[in-house]
Amino acid sequence: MFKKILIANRGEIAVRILRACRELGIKTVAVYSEADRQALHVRFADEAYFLGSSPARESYLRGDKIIDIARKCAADAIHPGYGFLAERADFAAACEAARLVFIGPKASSIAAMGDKAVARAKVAKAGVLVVPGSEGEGSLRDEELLAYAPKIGFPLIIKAVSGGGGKGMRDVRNIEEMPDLIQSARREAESSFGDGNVYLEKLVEGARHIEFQIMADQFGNVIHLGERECSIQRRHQKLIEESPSPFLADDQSLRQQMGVVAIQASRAVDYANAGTIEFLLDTNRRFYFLEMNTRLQVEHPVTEAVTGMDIVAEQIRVAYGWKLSRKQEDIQWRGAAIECRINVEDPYNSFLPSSGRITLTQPPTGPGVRIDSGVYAGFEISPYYDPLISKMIVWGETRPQAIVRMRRALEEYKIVGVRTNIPFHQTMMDTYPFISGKYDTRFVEEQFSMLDAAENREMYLDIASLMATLVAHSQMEHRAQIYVQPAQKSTWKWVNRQTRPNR
Amino acid sequence: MFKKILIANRGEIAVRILRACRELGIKTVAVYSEADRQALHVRFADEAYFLGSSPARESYLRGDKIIDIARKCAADAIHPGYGFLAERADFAAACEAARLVFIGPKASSIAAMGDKAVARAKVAKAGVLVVPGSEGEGSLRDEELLAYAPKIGFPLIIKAVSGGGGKGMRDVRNIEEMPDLIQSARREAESSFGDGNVYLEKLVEGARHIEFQIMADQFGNVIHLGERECSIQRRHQKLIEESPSPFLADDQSLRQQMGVVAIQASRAVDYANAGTIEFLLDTNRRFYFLEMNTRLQVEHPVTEAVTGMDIVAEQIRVAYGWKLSRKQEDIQWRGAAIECRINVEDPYNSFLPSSGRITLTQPPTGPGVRIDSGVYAGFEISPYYDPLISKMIVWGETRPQAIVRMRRALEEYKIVGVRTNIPFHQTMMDTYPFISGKYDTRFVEEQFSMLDAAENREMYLDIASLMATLVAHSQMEHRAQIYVQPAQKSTWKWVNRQTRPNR
Amino acid sequence: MKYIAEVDGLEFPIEILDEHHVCFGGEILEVDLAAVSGQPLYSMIVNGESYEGYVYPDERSWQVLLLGRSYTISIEDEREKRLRTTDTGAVSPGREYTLKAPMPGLAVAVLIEEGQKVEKGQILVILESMKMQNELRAPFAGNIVRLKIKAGDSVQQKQILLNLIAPVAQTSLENR
Amino acid sequence: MKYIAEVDGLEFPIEILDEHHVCFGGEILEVDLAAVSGQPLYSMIVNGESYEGYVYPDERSWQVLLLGRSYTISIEDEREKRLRTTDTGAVSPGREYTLKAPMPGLAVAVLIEEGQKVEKGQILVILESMKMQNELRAPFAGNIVRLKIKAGDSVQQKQILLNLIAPVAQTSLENR
Repeated sequence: MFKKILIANRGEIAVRILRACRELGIKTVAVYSEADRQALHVRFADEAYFLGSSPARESYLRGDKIIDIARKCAADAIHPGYGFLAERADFAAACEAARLVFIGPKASSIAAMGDKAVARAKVAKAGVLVVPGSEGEGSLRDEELLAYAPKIGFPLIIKAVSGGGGKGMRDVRNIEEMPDLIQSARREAESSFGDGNVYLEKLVEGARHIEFQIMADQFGNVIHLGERECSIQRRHQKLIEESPSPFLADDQSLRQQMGVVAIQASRAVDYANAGTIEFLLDTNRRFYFLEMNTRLQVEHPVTEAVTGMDIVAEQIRVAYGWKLSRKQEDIQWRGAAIECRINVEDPYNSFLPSSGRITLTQPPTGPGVRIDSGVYAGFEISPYYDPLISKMIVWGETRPQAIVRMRRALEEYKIVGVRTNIPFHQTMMDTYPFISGKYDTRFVEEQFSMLDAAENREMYLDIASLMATLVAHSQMEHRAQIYVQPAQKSTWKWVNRQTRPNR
Repeated sequence: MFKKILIANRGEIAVRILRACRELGIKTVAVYSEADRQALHVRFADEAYFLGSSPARESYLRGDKIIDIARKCAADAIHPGYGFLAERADFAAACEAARLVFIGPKASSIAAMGDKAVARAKVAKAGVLVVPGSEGEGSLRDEELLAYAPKIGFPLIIKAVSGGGGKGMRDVRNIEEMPDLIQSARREAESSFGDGNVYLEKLVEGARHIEFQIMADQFGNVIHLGERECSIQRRHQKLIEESPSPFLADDQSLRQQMGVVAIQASRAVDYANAGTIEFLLDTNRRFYFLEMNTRLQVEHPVTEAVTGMDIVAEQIRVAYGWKLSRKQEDIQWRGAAIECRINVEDPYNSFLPSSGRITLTQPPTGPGVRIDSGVYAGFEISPYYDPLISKMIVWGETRPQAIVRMRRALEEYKIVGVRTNIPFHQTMMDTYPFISGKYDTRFVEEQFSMLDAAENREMYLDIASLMATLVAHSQMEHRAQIYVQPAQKSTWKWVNRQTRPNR
Repeated sequence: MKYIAEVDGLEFPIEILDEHHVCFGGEILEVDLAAVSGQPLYSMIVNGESYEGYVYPDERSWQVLLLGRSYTISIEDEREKRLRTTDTGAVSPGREYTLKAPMPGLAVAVLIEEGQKVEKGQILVILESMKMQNELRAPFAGNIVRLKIKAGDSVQQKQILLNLIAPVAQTSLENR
Repeated sequence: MKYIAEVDGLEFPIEILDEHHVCFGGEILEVDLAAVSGQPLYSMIVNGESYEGYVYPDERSWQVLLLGRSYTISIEDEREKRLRTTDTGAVSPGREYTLKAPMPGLAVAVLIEEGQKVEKGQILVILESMKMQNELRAPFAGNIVRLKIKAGDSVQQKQILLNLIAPVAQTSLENR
């Protein structure tokens, strides 16, 4: 087995990978930027080396430096995590050249799936529907994009060629707003992936985003670990994922069919290691191949929860050259799992990111709750990286049990010092469309509002007022003056709490 | 279903029960002593009422006050947790009389199993071996105990009649040391259960402590959820539990047989709700009935981890009058689970308890790790209650995976402000007898020593010295004086780390 | 000490009687407030009901995060209020809002000009941070009186970007 | 600044060169020490190796908890040491140990008398706390010089229970 692995990432995923290595008896090497000296992945690693200043392009995107460090400290493999260098074929190739095992697919597979045109051609040959788009045209200039748009028809999506994680994506309703949107998409893509190229794709209305987890070894064995439902998104950023998908729950044959297709698609690019095939399902249950993520996904834990398989450990084993530890028929699914992504975004202030020092964090624990986090009390959240600071995954014997457990866990989760989107998740867990599993990728942006949703929940105006007053009083006390005034009546009555819904 | 449940307990188990209630949509009522106003169970509950001053006998043992509060706040049930009033038949009866559902067995079952003589007579009739003892004689005076001892023979154990949790237990090797041991056993029993009565029992040499989890409803349906191995004990206090037991791993028929006996024993006292049948296994794999714990066990989470069943939620359902949610044939065991009890005891100072304010706590998270804790950063540990502050449970696809995961989690677990026994667990996880599953109930006291065990682990004298020096320097700096002295040679070489075992 | 707490247009008169008793809406309540770990996280037991919430001071008010819901509450002691309300001579001034950068980042677009009239919710500035384009919007209708940045500027956290003044008509209720 | 760290009878000369460099056993090491959340929990990176440990000051020494193992380390700067070792005139005094109550509790048994000789590890006092009988033992052989409690006394945390003096023969190595 590998002796030492360098983790070319940060935050919760770096910690997740460190844990897998430790459990496999493999030494770990962390790399860190100026902002991350105190980060959890640095504290947990066996070795840690400074990479560069805080901006990603000067640290976590510096493949050359990272490979250099890996060789100096005699690591024999590199795990890229997700984001940063995870889907850069050139980096995978560079590792190979440096005789370092890249824990992921071959560079050629990354390239093949990275080039949307090639990818779709290949899977289309396998008889899979693909969403129409401009990817076949190569990278187009602005005017070319504007000219091509009508062929696809509106609404459509502008997507970053080297995209992922919803970065550099824009929805376009009509030709008028398109020029500005192209600009901002290119800007975001440039700053996220160092590549401003974009392409166009038809926007499938009322679609659900459902993906399949693939695991493949270097001997041509490919299995799938079932699907993940990822339709709860905002600006194409996934916020909540679950497995199994409530949409497929009653449709074993469709699940079966999609799983087979996912495996075919992976074989089409001679895939090895963990990967994810993303599908769009339209309202008629037709499914379209969207793309393949040739890396570990943020949301992999929901699959781990229902299958019991440690996906990261399996990635490392197959990268080392071992056969898959399980056959397709060995995979059994138990219960239901849901993941909420905890971002430092203020849901009460149009999801603006928040930074600063975390002064207190009290993660929920107890039965069926898993937290994957990269932060701790005393850690300073810098503005340089992704707002995802923690993932909360719950497992339940049934989906309803998982939902109530998530509610319970969200309420327990205390984070002080930065604003998080926990209230968003709490609201979502009380929303009918989510509870009933009837939602699509547009739900958050088009039908969900913190305010409206809140209307359906009991108000605690009296309690909130009292709490604020007591706090204010304790702080003003020193300058408080007794002021006598005539007694006054209040028609307002103490609210009867017998009717309060369970918290 | 119940509308409101009062939890007559504190600490991690009160929090565990609160969580189950919340997930079932039941309102929760906490009670608290002077020392516990800021305790987690008070913070998490829907309602919280002051009980009395800190000593248990003035608060958590005041059944009268608790029932009074339950009626005042219109609770319809009381969950006693473990310890305190959990196995007091009189309290269960008092609840009944107050028309409050006692979430546990009928008072008569508690009494039957509480009276060791009756209990053993009943199960003996079912053809089960029992450990010989004086319990048949009723409560004996000191001289009577001394007279009876030879009939049993040495070594023997002094046990508290209303015992549990190892409190008021003493091993006796010979008649000479017996008088003092009787005194200290009575003292401990008195202060723990308000009952200083003790009895004698033969000490089975080389025995393993293996118990079976029982779940029964009020319709006579009884199932078992498999066994728990609890032989890692110190002064009869369980420290580590696991399921399945490595001792039974290869002996399905013995497991089968014990499970059947456990169910018979429960039926013998017309048992309902969750309970545990404790067995001793001698070196010839003969098993003896020890006693039945007519309550929830501290170590129930290892069973939850392998069966996926929420035992506390099931307790509440059957107490309300529902049928068991599963039949025996529905129970499936997956993987292996281990629990380490985190106590505020200093393993480097003969396990002396430690108290004070917890200034930082960073619980381990990630795949397969569950923490059940009653404390948090900023909480003051008082000397009034049990030293158990947290339980760490890990699950793995196999026992070896569970062990390495536990190692990983123990190293991650940071608690500052009080001393804990985490280093004890870390040492144990590296000890051959534990890893190989070859240990008995005497292992910790007779063969295990932190020091000897440490011998087998690599030393970090150089690192420790450097760390201490840097810390000392940073603190002395202000009064440091530059002092020049002739250069000196050191034959000592920087330790080569290539050989360091995985952390 | 007497206070008036105002939330969602409702006014709650609250009198602090002693450390553990308040008169709330004419009713005497037993209360016990405790800060958790010395943080702005509070455990409050009122007549036996246990609540936990975050309480943050705002510019003019307090924000309470309670059971997954946010409340903006303004509190004044009765003396202040009486002074303010009796002091009928003065005209209540138009509200001024200072838009500060919520975090360090790059101002990729500035969509308004100094002096311009803007609607409530209108996008003023697009700030790129954490690799995301964040739209900073007008909290209420008004006029941009001071614009301190231009597109391309990189800004520090809390740096003042612009000032917005509401017409005098605005009522204090719009504080929310 | 030069220090001598002593642990398990081994002496490590350590010279602090600057904030990020030390001379350790004749070798220059790159070090970076950071306190985690301002606690006695430290993250130390030395020549790329990352360690995390607790460092607590003791009476005369430091206790380090590192990778599930405890180390007792005494540190003195070279000046102190030189003074101590060159100062040959004086006789190093017998060690004195003060037994304090590790936590509040009830002294249920006092098994020794003032002036009594005790062996290393011998039980001196049984203290009941957290419902457990805790045996307080002698850290080394010596004589009980001051006994401040009797059976039945309830004691406060850190209250002095007795003093133990070791014969002069004892070497400082037994500090461990």
